[in-house]
Amino acid sequence: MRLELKGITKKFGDFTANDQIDLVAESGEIHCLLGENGAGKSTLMNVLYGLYQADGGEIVLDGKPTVFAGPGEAMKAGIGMVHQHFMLIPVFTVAENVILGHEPTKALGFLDVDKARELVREISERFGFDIDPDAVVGDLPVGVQQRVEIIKALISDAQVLIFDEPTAVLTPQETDELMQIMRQLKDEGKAIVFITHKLREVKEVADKITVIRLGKVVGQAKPSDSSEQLASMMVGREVDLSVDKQPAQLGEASFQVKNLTAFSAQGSKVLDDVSFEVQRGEIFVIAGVQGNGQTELAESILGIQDKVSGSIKLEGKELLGRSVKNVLDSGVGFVPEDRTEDGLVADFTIAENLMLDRSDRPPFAKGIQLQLKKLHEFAEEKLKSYDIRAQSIFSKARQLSGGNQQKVVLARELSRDLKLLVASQPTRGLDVGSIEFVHEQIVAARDSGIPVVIIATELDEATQLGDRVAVMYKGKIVGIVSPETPREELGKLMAGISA
Amino acid sequence: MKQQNLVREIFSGNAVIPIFAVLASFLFGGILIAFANEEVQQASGYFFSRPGDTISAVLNSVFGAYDALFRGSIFNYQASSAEGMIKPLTETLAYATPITLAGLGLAVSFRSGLFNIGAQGQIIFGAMFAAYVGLSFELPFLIHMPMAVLAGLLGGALWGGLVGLLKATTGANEVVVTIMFNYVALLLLTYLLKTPVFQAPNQVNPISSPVAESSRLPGILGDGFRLHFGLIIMLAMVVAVWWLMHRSSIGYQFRALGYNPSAARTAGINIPLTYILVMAVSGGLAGMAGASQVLGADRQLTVGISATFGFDAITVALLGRNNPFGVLAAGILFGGLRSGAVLMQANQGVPVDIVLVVQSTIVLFIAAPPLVRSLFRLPKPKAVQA
Amino acid sequence: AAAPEEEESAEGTDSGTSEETETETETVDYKACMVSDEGGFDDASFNEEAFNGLQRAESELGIETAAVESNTGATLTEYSSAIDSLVGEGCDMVFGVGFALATAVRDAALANPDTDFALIDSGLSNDDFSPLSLENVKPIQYDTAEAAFLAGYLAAATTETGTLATYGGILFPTVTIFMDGFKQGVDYYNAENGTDVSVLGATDEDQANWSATGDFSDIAKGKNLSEQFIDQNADIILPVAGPVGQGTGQASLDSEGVLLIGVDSDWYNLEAHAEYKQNILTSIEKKMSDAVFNVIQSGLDGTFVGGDENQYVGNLANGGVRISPEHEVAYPDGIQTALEALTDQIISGELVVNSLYKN
Amino acid sequence: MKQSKKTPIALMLLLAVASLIIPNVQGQQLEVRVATGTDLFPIPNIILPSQGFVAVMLILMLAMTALSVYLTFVRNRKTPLIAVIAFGFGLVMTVLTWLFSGATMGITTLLAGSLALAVPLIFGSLSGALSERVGIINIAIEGQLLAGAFTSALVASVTDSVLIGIFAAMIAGSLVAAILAVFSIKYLVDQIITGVVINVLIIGLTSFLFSTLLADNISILNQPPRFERISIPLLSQIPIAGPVLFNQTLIVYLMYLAVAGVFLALFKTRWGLRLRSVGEYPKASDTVGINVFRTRYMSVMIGGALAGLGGSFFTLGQVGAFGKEMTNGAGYIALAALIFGRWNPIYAAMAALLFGFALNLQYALQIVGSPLPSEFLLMLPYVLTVVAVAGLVGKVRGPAAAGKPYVKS
Ligand SMILES: Nc1ncnc2c1ncn2[C@@H]1O[C@H](COP(=O)(O)OP(=O)(O)OP(=O)(O)O)[C@@H](O)[C@H]1O
Ligand SMILES: Nc1ncnc2c1ncn2[C@@H]1O[C@H](COP(=O)(O)OP(=O)(O)OP(=O)(O)O)[C@@H](O)[C@H]1O
Ligand SMILES: [Mg+2]
Ligand SMILES: [Mg+2]
Repeated sequence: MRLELKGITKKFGDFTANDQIDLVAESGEIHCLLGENGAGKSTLMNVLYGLYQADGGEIVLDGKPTVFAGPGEAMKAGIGMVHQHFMLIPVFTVAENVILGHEPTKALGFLDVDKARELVREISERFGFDIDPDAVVGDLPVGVQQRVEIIKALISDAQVLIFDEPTAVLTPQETDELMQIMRQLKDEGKAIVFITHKLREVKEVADKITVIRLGKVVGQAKPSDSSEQLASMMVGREVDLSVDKQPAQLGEASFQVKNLTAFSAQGSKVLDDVSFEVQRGEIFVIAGVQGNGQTELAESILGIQDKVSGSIKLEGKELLGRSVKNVLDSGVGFVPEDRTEDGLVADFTIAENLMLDRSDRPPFAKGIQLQLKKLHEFAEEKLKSYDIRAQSIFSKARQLSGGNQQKVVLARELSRDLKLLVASQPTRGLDVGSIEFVHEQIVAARDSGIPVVIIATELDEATQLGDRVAVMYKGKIVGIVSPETPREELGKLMAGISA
Repeated sequence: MKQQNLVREIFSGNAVIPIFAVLASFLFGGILIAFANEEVQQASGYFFSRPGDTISAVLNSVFGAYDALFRGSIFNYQASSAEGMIKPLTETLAYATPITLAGLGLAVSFRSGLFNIGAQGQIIFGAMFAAYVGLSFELPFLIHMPMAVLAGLLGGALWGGLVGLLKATTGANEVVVTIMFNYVALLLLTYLLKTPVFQAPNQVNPISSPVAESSRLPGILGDGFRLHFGLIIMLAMVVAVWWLMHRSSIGYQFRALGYNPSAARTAGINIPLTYILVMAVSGGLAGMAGASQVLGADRQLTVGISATFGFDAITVALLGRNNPFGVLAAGILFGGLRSGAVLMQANQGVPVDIVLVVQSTIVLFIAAPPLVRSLFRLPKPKAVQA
Repeated sequence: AAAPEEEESAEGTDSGTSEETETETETVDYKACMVSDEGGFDDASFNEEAFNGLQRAESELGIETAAVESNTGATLTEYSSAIDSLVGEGCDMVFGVGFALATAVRDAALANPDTDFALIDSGLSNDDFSPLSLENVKPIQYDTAEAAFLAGYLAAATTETGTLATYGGILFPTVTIFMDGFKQGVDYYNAENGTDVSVLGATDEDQANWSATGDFSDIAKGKNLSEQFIDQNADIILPVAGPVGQGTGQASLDSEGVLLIGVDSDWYNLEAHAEYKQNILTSIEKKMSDAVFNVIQSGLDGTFVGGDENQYVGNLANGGVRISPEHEVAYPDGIQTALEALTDQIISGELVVNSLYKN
Repeated sequence: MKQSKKTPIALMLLLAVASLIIPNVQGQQLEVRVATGTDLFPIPNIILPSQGFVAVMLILMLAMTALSVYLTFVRNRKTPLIAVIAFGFGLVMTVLTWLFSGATMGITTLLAGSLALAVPLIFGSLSGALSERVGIINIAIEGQLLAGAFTSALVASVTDSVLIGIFAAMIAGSLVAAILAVFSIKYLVDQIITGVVINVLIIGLTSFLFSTLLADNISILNQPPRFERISIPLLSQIPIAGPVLFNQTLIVYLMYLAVAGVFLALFKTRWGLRLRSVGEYPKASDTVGINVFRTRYMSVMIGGALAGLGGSFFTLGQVGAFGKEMTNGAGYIALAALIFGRWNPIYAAMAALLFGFALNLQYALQIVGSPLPSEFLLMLPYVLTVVAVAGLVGKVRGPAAAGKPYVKS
């Protein structure tokens, strides 16, 4: 099968997200799509999948011009897609999510649940996933959810498969598995479009590479091109891919976590006697496969984890048992793992988001009266210094691309007087240019003499950014090692094999 | 060419939508009015012999009715005195006062993500508290009146705040609780009006004595008019709510909660406390609507004190897009319909229920600009065209 | 001076209508108007009864009329503006139906001394509730307890189970006066005959604790409450709840031997109650249509006299209240005569039925 | 998340209330009448010694409270539903004994009346379930019920057929639902405004038609036939349950079917899975080829038809005539029952039954002669609902996309 996009143009109001884009996906080929955050990659794929209607151009399928009125028609034509934002119903089980849209039924339209389970098991087996078909999707860690998405795309036996940033939330092992699967599919003769920000992956699997910037195709690249070349093609300038940091200037251990133990609502232990200390001027990375208690650790520090015991001390002051407000006021900067859910109010403007945790105090409020002028000055300054790409400080957060949203959160959290910075997966889903910037900001925070705790699933990020790396497994810290530790060793720790 | 553009500009703008919405719903209401009219019924009996009679009867009934609506709500050109001419507009504003106050309260809660449909009960509580202060004390006006108004605010705030408290502590759904609390408040009022707490001495009916002169909201335009100081309070509240929601840190936190509770929590906003505060502010404003009725309009407490203001307020709040100035506009629209309805009935014998029909169709049409556009074949505005 | 309607009011509604219908075309330059309370003019009870008087006046006296029906959720202000509008429309006489309109009628009467007013079910009072008398307002009230007493006596004599029942919509005094009179009639019967007939729904001494459905519109609730009464053995039920009483009628269809008593007008003759009219023992009539008609006529004749001292209190003596004549349900032997005797005793003052109009 | 302590605390509070009641139980015995006219064999009245019976119930309640406390505080587990139900049974029995001790309690009538009061609420909550599960908030249940009540009375009167009457009611209900659907799906009007306004519109229309049309022609237009009782052989002869559940009118049987049917359809069929997916995350449904708009229209209108059917219960099932605004807020109570029942048809039906029971119990209290003013008794069902929602249900989560229009780019 050969799928051709010719001169696709898509506008949102006055804004042109795709401008005359051409793209070809051919059987037995993996075509990588590269571009910085907001370049228009997802938009193009959504047009291809019938979710958006193009304002210009055409889709040609095996030589025939085709119009998809909706995803249903695209599916029928043999197109499957793994969406960047999960298209999963959180309250449904894995099996229900997988069969949605093409449900096996018994008489009278009753669902054949056994058959659905069977289907999930079959696919899981074929691609080496281990997924309980009866688990409720919302309870699953995002990595597992991503697998469910992939199963959904595979089950329909599509000839063209679109993967929109599936690896942003996968662990390195999971990523490797997925690439294996993609190769397998390619060998079966499917056409694959693969979007990712991780150049290592591109170089590994791509047959063809198309780079788009600001809604336009800027050119083709070869898998053999260097990462630096790809990066600068995407961003339009030179990018330094290594984290540029001085050796740490360590101070006293002002942040101490001791014997932290927590239980989930269901009563299982999610944190098991976790203890560590972080010194001023040090980046302490917590690595590990997602779902091993990192979220709970971060939430315990912030004060929203229930049923937790032990001690968390910042400069001698106990944080455990305090309200969130109190913790934040003690000088904790907190970058949540899920920025859209916890970090931002999507319907607020950039300016409003910048005072989310300080709206009731100077300089943003005098008594209860907001000081909007001060806020706007502040926002203008941050927009510039953090290079937040938006029309103005009055743009709604939801209109920003993922990378720029993350910058808003960082700008807010880093501009307080911090005594501790806790950031979960600060660069998830960001393009190389934005990652570079975010890393610089984190290192700068460290260099200002505060302890920094980073929760990372990316090994590269963990080793490049960290001064020390702790690995969590099943709620425990199984080892604290230097960032120079070889990858394999770290991988073993993450799999629960103690050093 | 240019002129055509101007016309197009005007007709594609959002400002004309309400006008055409009102027009559309009047057409619809007109059908019912004609249907109910006796002359029309008679004339249609011999429609085929003299169709003109039916047509003129229809036109008479419909124009008569809407003329009466206009004269009853905006300007009575038939009145003998200048006073009489402007009186309808003042009546409209008098009705708009409680509806807008309660609507403001609901707008605050809707904006904050809480679906308070308990304005009805909160108005009753406000009215009871205000009436209690108005009946039980002898104080100078400058103390008594503000105290009674504040009591109304307090009553509504307590009854609303209780819902917030229940939600904050037990997670109880506010929709269910406010529906139930409306009934409880009404029953409590009915009971108390038969006890010495409120019932007037020497009175067998469930009516309180008029509240003390010193606690009343004084008339604005003098004796001939029902417009009272509540209007000023209401207008002040429009501005106050705007300030609260858009210029104060409290309102900012309310809105953050409404848009994204989990981000609000992560940012250190105290969610349970905010629930209680939102519901208290929301209930307090509805309570002031109750106070305005007891101290300004009715001057005594009756079982019907809350009328249907609490339900009207839901529509008014949402129709005004939860924006205080929008709520004011919607409140005046509802006030006008209430005020005009009476004359429509007295003058033309139009059944009162038609007003409900006209009122609801106006709201539906106003809320659905594309429908009005397609009905009247108005051009689309630019943004939508793109 | 006695109010003019008192001479005629003993006549039934039916007698007047048939002969005078021809006069209808000749219009007279007089306009009588009416404002209802919440129930509206189709309530098959209170407001409808009053409205009938207005309609009868229109057809028989050839006058003009106008009426404003108040919606559920009307406010005092709306009552006032309804009356103001009617005055503005040139009404010569305006009726306010129901105690809720008292303040509105008073204020309008003070502002419009040239217009006549009548107020049903309430007197006028000043702000401090001291009684107020206005030349141009005629209060029309009903000592319904007297007729209810007779109905209670009749029911006590008729019951086979020895258990009666009554309930209100909301326990307003104009509602409980029915229940109270009814209960007194039953007690009187018990005392006279040594029986022990009880009245469910009004067992407590404190009237506040009597039974009520909570509103005047939810008919299903009336049916439900009635079914429970029937389950507790009641076989005659007096609903004082406007249209909600239709629920009792329906309940009577579902159980053998259950009767009901109507209120305000003779339900036996009303279409809304036709389905179960065979179960209507009697009705406690409050002949508002007569009073309305008569007051309009006095206005037309120029004999209208207002003022507190000229208020009209309908009672057995002036025929303003009564119980309906025997229809399908046969009264026990001798009861008809007993009822007549009781009526005479009440009229003569020998027997006093307590009510708020007598103390 | 900690194990919520609400349930044991609520039970302890209620236990305290019960122990206040118990010393006041007067009278020697509680006579329970089970018999109705239709029993197979005469059932004698059951006579229970009041004090003894109450003591047994107290022990039951104590045991359940202790269990709940143990599970919550020691074992850190949830209190099972069955324990709460057992406690509730004990409490209700205690209250009933207190009320009826020394008199006769017609348990059958009490329960039958509760069911009757609940029927329209249940239909209404089914409409709510179908609508909200697909993502359209349905405040318009009240309007749907009222339209059904009006139409069925009118049509059944004219045609003299209850079947045509309920058919018409279903059409009327789904037309009202169609207004809700069109305005919220096509014109993207706020669903809550649309619902509230539809209620006003239907009140206005029906009242208008009632006064201009029905009131003057009662015998032709507003005297519909009523449903006949159909007793199901054998089943109807079971004591208590028989007469309450199986000697009923057609519409009540339809209600049983509707509750079961909606439950199965929502949770066991392809249609229901798709419907719920649309109510949770319409975009995700769209991406698997489900027609979001059509699914929404269908479900909302089927719900409307059910509510219309429920409305006909007022006129054809209960009262035999239409009256202005006769639904009197039942739609709002149905909405509350829906939320109380966590958007699940069976739980919602149970919530509606609980409400019906409280309402009817309150009448029983009025009749037996209670020391409280009627207004306070009338509060009972409302207060009880709040207590139940706050104490036992707590936080509930509705369909995620409810209230949000779906817009395609
Ligand atoms: N529904 C929409 N309405 C308005 N603007 C939109 C919409 N969807 C996307 N955009 C804008 O279109 C541009 C392209 O967005 P798109 O999601 O295609 O980016 P992307 O290349 O996938 O970026 P990322 O790498 O962050 O996923 C962005 O500037 C975004 O803000
Ligand atoms: N259905 C399931 N089947 C297997 N394991 C599960 C399931 N649901 C949850 N878990 C496990 O329970 C633990 C807690 O899951 P949770 O989603 O809270 O992870 P987390 O620590 O919050 O990680 P994340 O960073 O992904 O949010 C994890 O070990 C996860 O793998
Ligand atoms: Mg993207
Ligand atoms: Mg998690």
